Amino acid sequence: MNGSEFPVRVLLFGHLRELMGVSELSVTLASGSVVGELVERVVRDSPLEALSSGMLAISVNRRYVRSDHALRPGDEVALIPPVAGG
Amino acid sequence: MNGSEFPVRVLLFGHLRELMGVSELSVTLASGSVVGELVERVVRDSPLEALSSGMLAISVNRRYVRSDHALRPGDEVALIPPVAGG
Amino acid sequence: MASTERGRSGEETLASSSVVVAAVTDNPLVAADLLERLGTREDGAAVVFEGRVRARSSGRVVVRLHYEAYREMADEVLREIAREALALQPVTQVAVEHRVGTLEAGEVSLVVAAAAPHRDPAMAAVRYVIEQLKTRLPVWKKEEYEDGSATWLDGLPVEQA
Amino acid sequence: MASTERGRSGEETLASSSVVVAAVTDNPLVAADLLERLGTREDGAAVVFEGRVRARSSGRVVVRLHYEAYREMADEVLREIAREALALQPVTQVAVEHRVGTLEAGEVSLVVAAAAPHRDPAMAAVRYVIEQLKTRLPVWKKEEYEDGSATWLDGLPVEQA
Repeated sequence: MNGSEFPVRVLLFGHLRELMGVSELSVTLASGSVVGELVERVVRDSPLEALSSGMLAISVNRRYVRSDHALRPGDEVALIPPVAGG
Repeated sequence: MNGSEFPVRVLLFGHLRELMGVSELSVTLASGSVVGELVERVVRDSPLEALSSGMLAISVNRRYVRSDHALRPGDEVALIPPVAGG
Repeated sequence: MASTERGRSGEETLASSSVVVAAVTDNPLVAADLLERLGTREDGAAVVFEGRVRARSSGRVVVRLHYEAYREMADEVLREIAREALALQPVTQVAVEHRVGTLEAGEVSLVVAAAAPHRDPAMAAVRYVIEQLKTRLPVWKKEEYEDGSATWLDGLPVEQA
Repeated sequence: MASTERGRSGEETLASSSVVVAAVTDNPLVAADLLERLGTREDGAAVVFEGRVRARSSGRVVVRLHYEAYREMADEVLREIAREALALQPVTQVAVEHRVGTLEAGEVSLVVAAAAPHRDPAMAAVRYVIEQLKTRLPVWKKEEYEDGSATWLDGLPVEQA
């Protein structure tokens, strides 16, 4: 599997969307990548770098997941900043 | 004061009204009578006699009172069986 | 019945809390109307409770209910309970109406509502009004069943003041 | 959106509990409509909660709010929370709708409702839905103030699954 790569969609909302200036990213990952690695890729050298990582939740295919969740081709990932519904 | 008498209205509701067959009584009391004495007068030898006295609350002029409350001419008394609003 | 502001569309805010309505009524209750009227521009929460006549009671099919009240006193007790709720909770408005007369299964017998800046006090105020009226509102109910029989429901003895 | 019985006028009763509606919407919320639809003939209690945009926040005058949602996920989270409420409480129906887009002060941002045979479970179910959505519904809000400035409100970090 090593060596093969795949793209995932990464959705951004609210404050994060405004900081990044886009509502969606496409990130190419190495096979076997987990959520934690993806987040690190997105955040590094970006306007999100100053955010505390404990504040960010991640969803994959519309379900919250942990940072060791393995990503697969076609996954819809979202960076979920603290929520404020109600 | 002893010897003077006065009438009070006594209102009956729900189950009590049906048991007594009337929705209102007029009872003549001796001056200085208290609520407990009135209730005893109304209940004695009536269809209400079988009721547990702990079940009856009494209002005078639309406020709940204790059995030692002194009655005065013109008072509107009500026998309040267990309530079932809602 | 205290005056109320049409806070949601109006420009003014209530200077203090108020009882919007607290009464026994012969008319069908419409909680939706109450909800529309309730609330000021400072209120982030409005809660409405509807009590309805259940079609089944202790396993028997209920056709209708007859609610009887000591009306003048019941109005006063409702106002008193509503004022207590306002005093006990940081809410801006409280409303309570209890229907009397004959109600079919499914009809609304009780509406209690509160508006407040925050939700917990609004819910607590509604709960308080319901719990209190069940202990001391002079209202009685008689259930009428499918087979034509009827019975006064056991209630709660009022604890003397 | 699950089907619902018009229980108050219909002849049938729900065989089981159901989620009447659980969704994010662009349309103005009308709690009154929900209340009318809610409940079966076995239900003695219906509770509705309305969350409204407050005209004041942290001492500043709020002109309007912008709610943004991860819509597809938010719909799923609302359905999940509503189903949890049905599983945790003896209630027959639960409904929840969250508005998104631009809301003026006083407008309704959230409606949560439940119907049940008895009042405590109905109130507990409503409370559960509100508390849960505040911890995990992917919705964000930006307040716009009188002076033209705007800010995204601090929310609650979602705890990972």
